[in-house]
Amino acid sequence: MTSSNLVYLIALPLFSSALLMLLGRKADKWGHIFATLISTSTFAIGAMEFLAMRDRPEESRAVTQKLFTWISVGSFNVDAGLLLDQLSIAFVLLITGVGTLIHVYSIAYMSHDRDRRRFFAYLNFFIASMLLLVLGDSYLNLYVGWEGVGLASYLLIGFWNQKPEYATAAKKAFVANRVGDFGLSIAIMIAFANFGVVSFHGIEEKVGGASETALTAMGLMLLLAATGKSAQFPLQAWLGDAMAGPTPVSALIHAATMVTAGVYLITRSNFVFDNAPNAQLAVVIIGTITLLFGAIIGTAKDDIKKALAASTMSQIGYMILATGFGPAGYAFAIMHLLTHGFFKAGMFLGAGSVMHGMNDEVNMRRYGGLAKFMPITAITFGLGYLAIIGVPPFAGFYSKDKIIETAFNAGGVQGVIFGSAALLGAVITAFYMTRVMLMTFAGNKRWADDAHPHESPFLMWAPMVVLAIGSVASGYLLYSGKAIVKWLAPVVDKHHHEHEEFLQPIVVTSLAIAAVVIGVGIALAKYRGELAASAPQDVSIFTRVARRDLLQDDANEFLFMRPGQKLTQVLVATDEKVIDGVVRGVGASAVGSARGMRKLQTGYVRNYALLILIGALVALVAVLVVSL
Amino acid sequence: MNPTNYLYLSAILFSIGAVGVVVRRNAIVVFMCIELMLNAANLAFVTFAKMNGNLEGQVIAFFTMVVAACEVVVGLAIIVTIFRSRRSASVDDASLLSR
Amino acid sequence: MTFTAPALEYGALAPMLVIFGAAVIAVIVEAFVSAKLRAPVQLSIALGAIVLSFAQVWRLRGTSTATAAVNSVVVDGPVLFMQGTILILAFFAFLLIADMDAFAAQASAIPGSVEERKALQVGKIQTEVYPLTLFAVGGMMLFPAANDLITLFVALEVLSLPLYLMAGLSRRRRLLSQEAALKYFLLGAYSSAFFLFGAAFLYGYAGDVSLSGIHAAIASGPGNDAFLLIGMISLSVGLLFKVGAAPFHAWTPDVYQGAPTPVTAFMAAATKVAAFGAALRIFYVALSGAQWSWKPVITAVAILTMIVGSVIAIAQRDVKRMLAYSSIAHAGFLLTGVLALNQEGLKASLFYLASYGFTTLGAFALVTLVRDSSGEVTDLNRWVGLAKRSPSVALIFSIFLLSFAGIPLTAGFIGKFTIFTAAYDSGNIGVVVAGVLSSAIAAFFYIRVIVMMFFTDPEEDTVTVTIPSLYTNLTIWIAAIVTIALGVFPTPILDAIASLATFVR
Amino acid sequence: MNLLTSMGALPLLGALLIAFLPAANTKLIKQAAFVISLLVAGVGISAALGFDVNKSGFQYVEKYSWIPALGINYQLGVDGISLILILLSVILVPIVILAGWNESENGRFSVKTFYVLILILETMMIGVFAATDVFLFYVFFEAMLVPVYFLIGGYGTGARQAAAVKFLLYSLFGGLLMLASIIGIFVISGNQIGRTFDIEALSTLQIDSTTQNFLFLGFFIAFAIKAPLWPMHTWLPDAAKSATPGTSVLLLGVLDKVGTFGMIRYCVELFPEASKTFTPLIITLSVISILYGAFLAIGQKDIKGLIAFTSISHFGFITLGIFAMTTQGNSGATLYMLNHGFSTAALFLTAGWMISRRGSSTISEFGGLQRVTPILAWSFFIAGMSSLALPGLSSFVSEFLVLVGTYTRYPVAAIIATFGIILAALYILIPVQKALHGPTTPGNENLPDLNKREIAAIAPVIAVIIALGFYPKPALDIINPAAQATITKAGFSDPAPVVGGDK
Repeated sequence: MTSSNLVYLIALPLFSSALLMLLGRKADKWGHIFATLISTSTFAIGAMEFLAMRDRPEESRAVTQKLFTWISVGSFNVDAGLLLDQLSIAFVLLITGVGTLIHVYSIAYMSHDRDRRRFFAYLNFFIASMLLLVLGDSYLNLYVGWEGVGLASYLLIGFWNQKPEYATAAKKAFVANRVGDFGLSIAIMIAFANFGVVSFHGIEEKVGGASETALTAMGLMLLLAATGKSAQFPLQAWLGDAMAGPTPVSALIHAATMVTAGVYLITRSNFVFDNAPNAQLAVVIIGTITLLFGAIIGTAKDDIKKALAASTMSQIGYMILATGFGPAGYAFAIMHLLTHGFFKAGMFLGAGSVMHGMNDEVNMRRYGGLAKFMPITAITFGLGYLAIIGVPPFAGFYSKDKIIETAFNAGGVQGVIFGSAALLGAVITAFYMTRVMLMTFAGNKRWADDAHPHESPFLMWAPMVVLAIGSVASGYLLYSGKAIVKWLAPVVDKHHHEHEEFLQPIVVTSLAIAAVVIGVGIALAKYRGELAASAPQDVSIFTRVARRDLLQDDANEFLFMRPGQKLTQVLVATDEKVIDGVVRGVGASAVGSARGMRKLQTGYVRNYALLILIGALVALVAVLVVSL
Repeated sequence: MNPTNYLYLSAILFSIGAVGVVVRRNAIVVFMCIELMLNAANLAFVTFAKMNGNLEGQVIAFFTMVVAACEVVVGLAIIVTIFRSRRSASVDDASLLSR
Repeated sequence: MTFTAPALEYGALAPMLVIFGAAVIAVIVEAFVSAKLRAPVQLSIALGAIVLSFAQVWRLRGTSTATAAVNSVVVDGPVLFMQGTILILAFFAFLLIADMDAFAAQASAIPGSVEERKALQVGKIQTEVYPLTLFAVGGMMLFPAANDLITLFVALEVLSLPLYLMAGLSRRRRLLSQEAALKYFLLGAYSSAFFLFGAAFLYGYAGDVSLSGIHAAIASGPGNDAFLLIGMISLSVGLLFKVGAAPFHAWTPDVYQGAPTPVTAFMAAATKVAAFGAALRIFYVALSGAQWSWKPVITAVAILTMIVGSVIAIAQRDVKRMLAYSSIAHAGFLLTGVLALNQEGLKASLFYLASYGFTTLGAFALVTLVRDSSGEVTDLNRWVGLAKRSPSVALIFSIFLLSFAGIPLTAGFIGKFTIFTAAYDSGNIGVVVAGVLSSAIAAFFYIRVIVMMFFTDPEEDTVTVTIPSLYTNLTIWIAAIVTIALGVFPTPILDAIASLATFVR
Repeated sequence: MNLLTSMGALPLLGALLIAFLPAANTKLIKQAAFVISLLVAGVGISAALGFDVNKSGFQYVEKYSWIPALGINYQLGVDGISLILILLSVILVPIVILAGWNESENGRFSVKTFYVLILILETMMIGVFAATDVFLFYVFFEAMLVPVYFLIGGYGTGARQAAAVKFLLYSLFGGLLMLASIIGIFVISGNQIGRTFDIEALSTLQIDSTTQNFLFLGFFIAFAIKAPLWPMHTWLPDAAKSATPGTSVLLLGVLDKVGTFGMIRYCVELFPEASKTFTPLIITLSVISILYGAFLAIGQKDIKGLIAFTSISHFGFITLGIFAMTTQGNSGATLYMLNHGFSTAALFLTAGWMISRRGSSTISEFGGLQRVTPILAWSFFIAGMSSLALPGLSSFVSEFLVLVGTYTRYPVAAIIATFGIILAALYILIPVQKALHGPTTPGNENLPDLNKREIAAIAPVIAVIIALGFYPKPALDIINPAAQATITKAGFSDPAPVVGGDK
């Protein structure tokens, strides 16, 4: 089925973004309103599409729109085409919905910034790119959105780029993403070389004929792309620094939407991964490592945003883990993605609200007892908290529980290992999130003298409330009657195989709840009551390592940056001294030999005569020797 | 006598002249060495005329003598002029032109 | 024994007879015409003779080729072309000479003596240079036309002897000029001796002095190979000396620098035509049958010449010496035409000689314009920033340099292209590669001069560019126009050459 | 008169006209030059509009005998590849004139001379791409050096003379090697089909493989110097650092394309077998160029040097695409030439404005320009994004085509080359961070933003960059048939996908 509306989803925000950029300061007065309206209208379009889609029979729910032939060279044909199916509509709603809320929030949050219009232009640009990412009907179209969101992320992280460290953070994010893009590029090349097409549909049709090696390679490259965009191990280091961006951005891009693009990519590429078990295993391993990695970092962070960022990393690790289990996990990955979108965005907005009231202070050691001063923030944040640690019946409980269950059900030793890891992750999650809650909203006041904590304005807390509602209800709504599983099945699980169960669901649920209890318990024991206003320094090596993001930056520096810089220096010197040196040497040797040969020209006529005589003799001897 | 011997003689004379040009400094002597070379060639011509049994070689010898005489005129004019300027007939003194 | 006077084909010999006749008349004029009138009379005689002679060449262009003077002179297409070229070059050389500023008032006076100063004061001018030049022109015309060894030798001497004297006639820096004359003379005579000795052995080998006789002897191959080889090499030394090929080139820079610039211009342009004309005839007509033995040697000489000329030129600081080395390099390129030994090679050589002749003439003519109070300034360091003072002079000189470098749209490029094509066609690919590489080296110093003129700021501002006399002006412009014209539309000349270029054996 | 000749003659006549204008009235001279170049651009665009994309072979063909004795013709014609490059040239010239309105004023020579040289250069650029006679091509190829030499040496900055001479000698050296090859193929043509320089005729010659290899090398080295390919690149950074931004745009944007254009037109089409033989070597050099150029760009302290090295990296991509011998590679390479022309133009022009405002080209002298001069900063940023091949901008299409086209035949090379995109992020974002972001460097607080003239110059470039990113079809339609023809002439066909058959 085709539709002519899809393009507006992308064109409207793109147009609005361009308009705001081109008009410059002239649009300062109304730019934020305009951008918010545009964002709202994309949500409206998305909602209408969703309703229309729901009313259609399962097999004709997907909608396509071909705009024009984008690139056509020989057998390489790529249309600028859009595809809206059950998978992408979920994302469209998430992006435009959360996006709109964040637009609203930002009107107030950014009201004192002289560049608010530019901020909204970036936001709209992000919405457009992200929608293109999920709507593109081929890998190449996806790639455009993929890099587009990377650019938007770069621009927004560096929104206050007059601070050098923020500019650095932006660059770091872009470069890490580019490493991922490298994977995506190669994956597309593999696809074209093997299938002659790059559209999802085209590849899916031919996927059966490809060798497992090729599919594994392609899968691994897609995984690399996902690790870059979704801040998975080993490309996760940029996410913490990305918190340099304004907090709404952290909520939208670096929690709810963009960073989950990797999950989307793997889910979208289910036809590749389902036929490449080794690639799947790699996905699972990466997901597991990251979920623990992020969780551990989260325990050590005093910066509220960085703690949340570490948590995001960890939660996406769960999603990636789920996608690695194939059709059994895709739906749960997406479900967790959606619920996470609500509660994590909500918590980030809460963090923003706290910062708003605390002179942009981000150090939780300088908070304490804020619940009294900003009750709405505390409540909405608290609901998000309950959701993320997986307390039933909040949203996170449903989604995370199913992922842990899927992990255990993967079977064999692997299932036990990954299931246990996921369970362990749940313990740590409960611990560090409780820590955040306690340090921020409970305990003693530790803030600076000039801080006057107060509740945020309506425009800010309203979106938080909406998201909090989502945090409470979305899990149940999505899971009741396996709604999400059935909805997505035509895209990700066409064969409807049933999975054997290793552990009874009730066992897993009990384990998960136990994990939460343990985690919360430890945190309560450790962080209840009075805390110091600065972080203790006499901590164990483990804490120190965790505070340093488990040394990922150091590793990157040691493995890539230092050698890279060294290589650059060496090459610069080589170019100057060796390559150009050879060139100059040729010139110099010509001049040198000229000077040398000039010495033959003594000015003495006898020497000239001698030259003639020698020349004649040599010629004569040569000829006589050769000829006679 | 075998005419080839004249050729050897001619070659020897030519070589003496050629080497003389290289080793002697006085312009006049150098010039005489060149004359020696020319006459060595003349000897060769005449010998070849004998060997080949035609007259052309001998005719050339006369031409050569005339030309050599012309050369003497021109050469001495130049050498005398330069001697007047420099008070020296050494060819090594005439080495201002070298760079 | 009866003596029958040989039949002389006056018609075919007319171009040369006119010139030699005029030369004799000029000598008489020198003796009898009053000092005041001498210069204009001499000039008109010279120019008249050249025009007349050229008319004769023009007249002969259509006639079937013929030998003349008992087979000792041949008048064929290439000869006529070269004679025409030499005449045109000589015409412009006379225009340069007419600007008598370059010549000594009294060549025999001691430099710096009282006599000299007196001569200068009364404005005394000796005009020996006109008859001398006319004799040289005659010799040059005869040299490529000579069809036997005697005529070759005589022509060689007739063209050389006046040049030796002319080299010593410079008005300024007379010691250098005299030294140039001495060197040129001694080395020229030395190489002539080699030439003659070679001629003797070729005669000994073939039993015949005519080039066709030598060709026939080589073809039938009865003679003593040692004679042939000694003769060939020895003769070649004389020829290679004249064309300025390494290692027989050493005189070139010294003489080019020391001689009065108009003489250098004439020498560099016209001698090359004559000498290569003779070389082409000797190698193509007489010695082509023995190419197996001389080709390697000449190949080596050609490559050496290109490299020596191009490389040493880099280190030169005097513009005339630099042009001299450039002419050495060009001799190397021209030798590839000799090596080609085919119709293409002959045609290309003829074109190359003509175009090179004009460019060289123009370049040296231009050198006469750059002066300070003591005369021409040839030190390149003082040419620095010339473009600021006289952009047109700098521009035209650049055109000449670009032509020497073989940049497209100049005559030099077409010349280089055709001559390398011929060489490649004949299988001498190594020479072509060497030629190309040495062209690259050569480009280095041509460009350096352009850089100096255009992009470097002068330190001392003493050099002036004289407003050229009409004659010099005309010469420079014509040379520049021909340089460009032959680069852009060489077709008329190429066609003319194509219709002429067959040697008569 | 024929279209191509008129297009080529127009700037030459313009140069003549300007030569007769009063030297003191520089404004009139500039305006005249601008109008003339606009007219040429108009002719160029009309040529593109009139180009029949469905016809194969050369169009707008004209042929007159020039030097019949040597079989040389004045012979012009364009196929898609040459048309695209001509279009690039004629569009960039007015932009360069407009952008560098005052560039000509501090030169060694007069303002008038500057514009005369620019217009002469434009004629040469049109000629070199339109020539279908090898000799004519060579004439333009070499003659082009002269105006560029004077433009660099006469109007540049810093060690401009040395740079100009280096450029000239390097190019001449390459040109002379090519001359040897031209002589070779000319002689061979004489032995087989009669002496000719017509490239279509020359491509039918039967040449034994040893000779082919040597002739190929002569051409290739010349083009590899021009393009420039590692390790024959060292002239480029020097020239780019010294030349005025406008000259650099023409130098890197157009003139260097003669190298890559020549590789397609002369190396591949005339010597298919030798091309095959040397492909592994050239692919290796290209990949080295890509990474090497990128690393060196990262290591540059001078912004012009940085742009020059990014170009070396990009030229690596172009040669990679050409010698991948696939339609995607070849079309991509040609499109890359076009896109690189525009993105380099944008980079150089904006960098030039930054430099002229600050009076220094050292990157660290800038800082925080985004606050001070937002339009300039954005222009530079977009140019940079185009240079790192951000999807949605034109370079992405070409870069990706090259990579995809290479992967199907040389996967390893393609994968290594793809590392270039990571390095590209670094070499663009580092100067962006240093120059545009961070606190404003003291002394830069009051730099003026772009004026209307400058905006008018950069806007069309950016518009083209974005437009061709989203809709490259018009360019690809022109390029594809020619690229296909090249691949066919070279005796290649695209590798079929592993999983064949359309369902």
